[in-house]
Amino acid sequence: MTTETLLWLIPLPPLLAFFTIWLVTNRSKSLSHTVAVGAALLSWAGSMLVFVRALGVEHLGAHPFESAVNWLPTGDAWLKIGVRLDPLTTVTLFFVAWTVLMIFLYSVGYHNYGQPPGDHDRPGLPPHGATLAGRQVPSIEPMYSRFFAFIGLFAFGMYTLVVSDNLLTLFVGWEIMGLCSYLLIGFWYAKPSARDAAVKAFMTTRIGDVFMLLGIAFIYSATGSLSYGEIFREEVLHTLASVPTPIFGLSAAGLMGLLLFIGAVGKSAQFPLHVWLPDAMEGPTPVSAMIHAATMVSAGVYMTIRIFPLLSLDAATMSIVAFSGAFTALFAATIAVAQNDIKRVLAFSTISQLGYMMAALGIGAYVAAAFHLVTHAFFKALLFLGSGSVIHGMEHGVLHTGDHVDPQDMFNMGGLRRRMPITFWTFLIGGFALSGFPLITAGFWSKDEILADAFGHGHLAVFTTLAVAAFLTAFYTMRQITLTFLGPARTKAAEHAQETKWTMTTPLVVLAAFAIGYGWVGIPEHFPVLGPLSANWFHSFVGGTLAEHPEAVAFSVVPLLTSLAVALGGLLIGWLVYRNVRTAEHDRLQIPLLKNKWYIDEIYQVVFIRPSFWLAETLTSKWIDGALIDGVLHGIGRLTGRLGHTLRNYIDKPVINEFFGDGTAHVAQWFGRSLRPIQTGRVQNYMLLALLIFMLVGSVVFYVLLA
Amino acid sequence: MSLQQIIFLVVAAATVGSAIMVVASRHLIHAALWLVATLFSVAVIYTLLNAGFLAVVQVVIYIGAIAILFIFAVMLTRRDMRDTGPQHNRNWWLGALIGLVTFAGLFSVLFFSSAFNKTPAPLPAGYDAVSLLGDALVSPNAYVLPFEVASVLLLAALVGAVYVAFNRK
Amino acid sequence: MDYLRSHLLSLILFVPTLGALLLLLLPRRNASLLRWFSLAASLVPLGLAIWLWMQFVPDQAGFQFEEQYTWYEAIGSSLHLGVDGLSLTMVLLTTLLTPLAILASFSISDRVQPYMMLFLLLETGMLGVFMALDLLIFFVFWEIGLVPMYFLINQWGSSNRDYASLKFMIYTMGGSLGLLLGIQLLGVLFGTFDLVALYDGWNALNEGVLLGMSVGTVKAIAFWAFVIAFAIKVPVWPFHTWLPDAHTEAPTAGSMILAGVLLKLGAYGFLRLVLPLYPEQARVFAGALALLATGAIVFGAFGSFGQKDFKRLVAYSSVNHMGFVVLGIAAAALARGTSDAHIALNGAVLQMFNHGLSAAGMFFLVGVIYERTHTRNLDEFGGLFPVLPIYGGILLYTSMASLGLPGLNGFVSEFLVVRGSWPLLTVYTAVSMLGLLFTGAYILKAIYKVLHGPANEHWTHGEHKVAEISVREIIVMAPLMVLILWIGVWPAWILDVINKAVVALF
Amino acid sequence: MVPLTWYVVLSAALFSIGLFGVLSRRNAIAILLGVELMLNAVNVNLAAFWRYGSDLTKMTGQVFAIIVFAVAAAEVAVGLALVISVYRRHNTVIADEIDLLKW
Repeated sequence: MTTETLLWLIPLPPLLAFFTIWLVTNRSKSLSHTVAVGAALLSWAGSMLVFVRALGVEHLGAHPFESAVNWLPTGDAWLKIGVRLDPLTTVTLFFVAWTVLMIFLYSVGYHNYGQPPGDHDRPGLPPHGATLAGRQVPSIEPMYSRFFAFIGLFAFGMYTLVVSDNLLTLFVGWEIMGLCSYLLIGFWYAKPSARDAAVKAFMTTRIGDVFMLLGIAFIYSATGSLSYGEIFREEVLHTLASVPTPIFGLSAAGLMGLLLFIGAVGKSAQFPLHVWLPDAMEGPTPVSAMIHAATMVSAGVYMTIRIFPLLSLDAATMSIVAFSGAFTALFAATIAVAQNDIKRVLAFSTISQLGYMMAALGIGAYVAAAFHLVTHAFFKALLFLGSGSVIHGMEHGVLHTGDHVDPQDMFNMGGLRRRMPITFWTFLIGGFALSGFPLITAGFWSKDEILADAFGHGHLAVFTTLAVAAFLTAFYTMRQITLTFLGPARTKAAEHAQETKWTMTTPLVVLAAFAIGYGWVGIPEHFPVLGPLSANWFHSFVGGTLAEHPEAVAFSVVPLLTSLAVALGGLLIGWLVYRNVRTAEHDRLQIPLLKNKWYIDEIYQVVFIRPSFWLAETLTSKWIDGALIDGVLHGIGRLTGRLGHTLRNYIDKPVINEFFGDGTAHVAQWFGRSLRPIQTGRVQNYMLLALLIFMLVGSVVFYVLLA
Repeated sequence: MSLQQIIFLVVAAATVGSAIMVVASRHLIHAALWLVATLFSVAVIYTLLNAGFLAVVQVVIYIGAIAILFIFAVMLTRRDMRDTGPQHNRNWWLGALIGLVTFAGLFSVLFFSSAFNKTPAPLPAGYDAVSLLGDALVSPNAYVLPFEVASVLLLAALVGAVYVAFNRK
Repeated sequence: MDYLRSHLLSLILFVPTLGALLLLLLPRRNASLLRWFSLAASLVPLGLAIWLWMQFVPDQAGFQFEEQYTWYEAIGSSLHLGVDGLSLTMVLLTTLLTPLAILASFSISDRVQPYMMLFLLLETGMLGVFMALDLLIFFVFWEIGLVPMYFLINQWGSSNRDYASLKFMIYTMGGSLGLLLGIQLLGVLFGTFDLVALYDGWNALNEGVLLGMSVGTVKAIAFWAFVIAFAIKVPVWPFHTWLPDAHTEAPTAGSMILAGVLLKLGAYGFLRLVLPLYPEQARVFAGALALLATGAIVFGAFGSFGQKDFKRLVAYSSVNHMGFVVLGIAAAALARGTSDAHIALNGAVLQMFNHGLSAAGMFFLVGVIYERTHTRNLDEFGGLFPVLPIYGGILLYTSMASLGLPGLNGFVSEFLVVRGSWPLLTVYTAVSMLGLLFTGAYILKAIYKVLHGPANEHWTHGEHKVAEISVREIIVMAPLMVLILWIGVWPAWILDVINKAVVALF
Repeated sequence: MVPLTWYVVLSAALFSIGLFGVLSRRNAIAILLGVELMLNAVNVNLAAFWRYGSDLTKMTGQVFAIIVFAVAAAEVAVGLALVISVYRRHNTVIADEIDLLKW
């Protein structure tokens, strides 16, 4: 099979799995997960094959695998859609395939496959547990098949987005993922919080999406195509960069980039559209790991990396991207510090890390952004899956002891290190990678590269912000690890927590391997000691996607020392501060402003959401439609009614009815009454009269008129 | 004054006289009999006009059928003839006036009009009025349609008369 | 076969009428016979229309399958029928939706015979408008379509049906007065009502004095007379308020046809009459049209979002979606002949078809739940998903089509409209994105209120327990769902026909 | 020879007498007798005009006279039948007493 055909086929197995589960196997849980995991495995195999083939091609950036077909007739031309494999696709496909497969596998365990059905479980609510031999044990998810169908559809969307060669199918995959995100956040739709979070996620990202749609329309109308190969050609870019637009003095390229970037802001939960991501943690944890850490939110960054050639044409847009990213990185990190929910900490950390990548792009660090994208996907998926494993263990403890504490609150945990060793060690690796623990973790290399780029290109403001954010990252990560795993258990449930099954731990181990090992493919050439030992394969490979190969920045000690200091310092301080904190009350950092996420939700509620309800319900429905338009219509109706009334009362009735109508009748009646005696009923009288009149009239006619 | 004129005047006088008796007679049966006389006189007038066929038909149909029918009807309603009461209604003078005025009007128009002051052409030799009449009645180019319609009328009248006069009790 | 070929259009047009007349002969009490017969009578035109679609040659410009019969010789009007890519698409939509609506009406048990007759007559009325190539015939069928719908709403509607049916009737009739005058003007001027002849004659007429005014003024007035008639039908904001009332009060199948086909009559009027007859005026007034379209998109979405009644919510969504059709038309009016205009019009026509599918589906689904719960108040539902998993899935699917999710049909057409109008009407397009955003809001609101949330015990247990969607109802939805996905994934089969017609016409 | 005037004057006299009869006689049968007189007056005219017409081969006058005969026969038959019918119901043949036409 050719590589192109393979590329076309990669997204299909999960889609087929979706339809198969939806239409055929939805009654059988085991069949459903077999189909879904099997499909993920097929796509994974295809991706790996493609990956290996791509590695064997020299100058893949200049000569990517491409294949396109006509899709939409537009006037005299056709809009083509197709697939494309260039270095960026290759590395993205690699991490997507791995994380998706791991998460599919993990879901089997997470949804308690093999456990009995619950006593009171109902579709739309998380399982509450079953009684087995008099003991409370976890119960299987009632909508097990449905979950696999949805994640199948999601995987289809993600693969489509990655392999497509144009912005349109990218958008198609983008939106399908949005739908799946909505469906999966609202997977336990009977929970009011989940259903609210689902709507919030969809609507917030949709704000970005409509801008992105405009951006796509703009690019399409300006260049006549949506294929990367077409729109990123030298002369096209040159034209776009020179056409001015009336908005903010941006060039056409800048405006296109900005519109698309707003789409990415929505999807990748950047400030100010970040509010949906923390709430999205209402969904099942594999969903959080896959959609809200590894793949979908990364798609925003992926798209921004894709359009980098366009984006980089306008300095203003680049600054917007850089500052937006840097601000988000810091802003989300400050919130993460004060969160107690194990998943919410990770959610804000995700926002923060995505901000990192955006900032990297904004300062032109193309390869560093891509690198961090990949490493982050691995270690963040690992962290989410680890947290899911923790929650699972806690739930086990909750059911076992009947001590109904919140299994997600970190202040209910503690000492899980001994109860759940695999989870602990893998989580530790993930956490260290996130913090950028030097040398051995992947996170260190990618983050260091971003800081080096920021410093090397002279973006000191961005550099400082990111450094502070990195410190906070290390700090809250250590806080999380300390509260969760170290020290003594805070609750009974934590004491009886249990290590999870192999289906859940295997993905943890695999991802942990990547969280460490993947960093080694991107060690900067000029790094002391290690640099010369390994070629910076990632830089040269991914950099090849761009027409102009980006230069690696020169090595500098300042960023290296900074990143060492913030990472180790943050970890150390985190451990020191939280070593002995027993309850939330003793936590000094529970500042209301941070805990309440800078009150952004509340502000939005007042500024956007309530006004939009008012606009819809009061202004549009009641005032404009109900009062104004229908008022005018009813007014016209009443006016014509009144006109008719007037005509009737003042013309019809007196003049026409009474004068003409009744008057004629009266006259006729009078005549009739007067002439009634003539009607004798006797034939001869009639005849007589007729003849008399005939003779009279005849004589008048004959003698007077004709004379 | 020729013989023909004298004959005409005599017959005309008989006609008018008997006609006056028809409308004036107190007894209805007499009136019916006076009608027979009038009809007969008219038949003579037809003869004077060389319309022999009409004269014959006048005698056969009018006198033989219609007048007899009248006499039957008079007989049938005899019981109520009330020959004793007045035979003319209260407005009889108006009727007389109208009759007179009509006659006076017609007379003044007809008598003083020169259009009627003409004499008949002599009948050509071998003239056969009856066969011509027969042809005219049945010829498609002439009066076969009115003739047939008349027959339908007669039939309808026959049926109608039977229906109307039929004693339903 | 030759006979069939040469009389295909009149067969499609009049088979439903024939069916309606034959329906009279069937026993009134045998409801199931009446239903199945009507269904059969509406499937015949569908079959013929599919055959027509296959026989149609997209590459050939101009009208095909033309037929012309003497009708009203004295004033130069004839029964002239014909289809091109635009009308063919609409004919297919009409013939597809009518059997589905009839199948959806199988639950009607009140006066089945007149109900089905009205439906079949309605089909003839609608098809006539799409096939007519004669202005007078166009107008006649245009008005014929109103009458059955009036009675369907008035006799089989819900509580406020008198008000709604009267509003519907008077509003649309009132709007079409100007249209009638405009048509008369053209007819008197040229002594013929034949559209093909008028296209040339009317457009050639540019100078001179008419009715004491300059031709330009007369044309501008006539243009607005046409536009208002069609704008009411579409409906374009602010002429839309008849629509929520009529849609809400109409019986389910009536709403399906109303939203699915009747609204398209207006948009079709724009395409068939306004743009070809008034290219100059359309270009001048394109901005105003775009403003109204944007109003429809934005206020339609807001209006929909503000509703508490499920059916009204869906009804307002029609205003929102049809706004995109008009926006595309406005863009095409502004820059006739450019590729942007072609793309916008492709989008507009496809949006007409797509909206026909998704709106009909949505109204049907609202009807399904209404039949079971006898309420349309969104606040009284809640958490029905566990009770109605299949229904919920179908509702979700159809809603997503309506929302314009990529991969389903609505996206393709909306994207094309946005793409086509962006370079021409940038500001309006940008503002209409607000409407697109709120499209998401109201769709999610409906799902939120109906399917999601804690289960409403009233509907899940006891005597009020709602029953799952029946097989018949699934059969109604299945063709719609298949087409929605098919067009979403591979739109070329239908867009190719539309595109060639659009390129040839504009 | 007898001039045409005489015939038509005779006809007029017959007609006027018949008219008087129709208008003034009380007995319904007598009224019908008056009608017969009027019909005969017409027939005399028809025959006379035939005779005094320019073309003797045209038989129009006589033909119509014969049709008048037929009509007269029909009229008498129906008229008398009516009289008898009325007589049976109302026991009278006096026209004054028959006022069924009054509203």
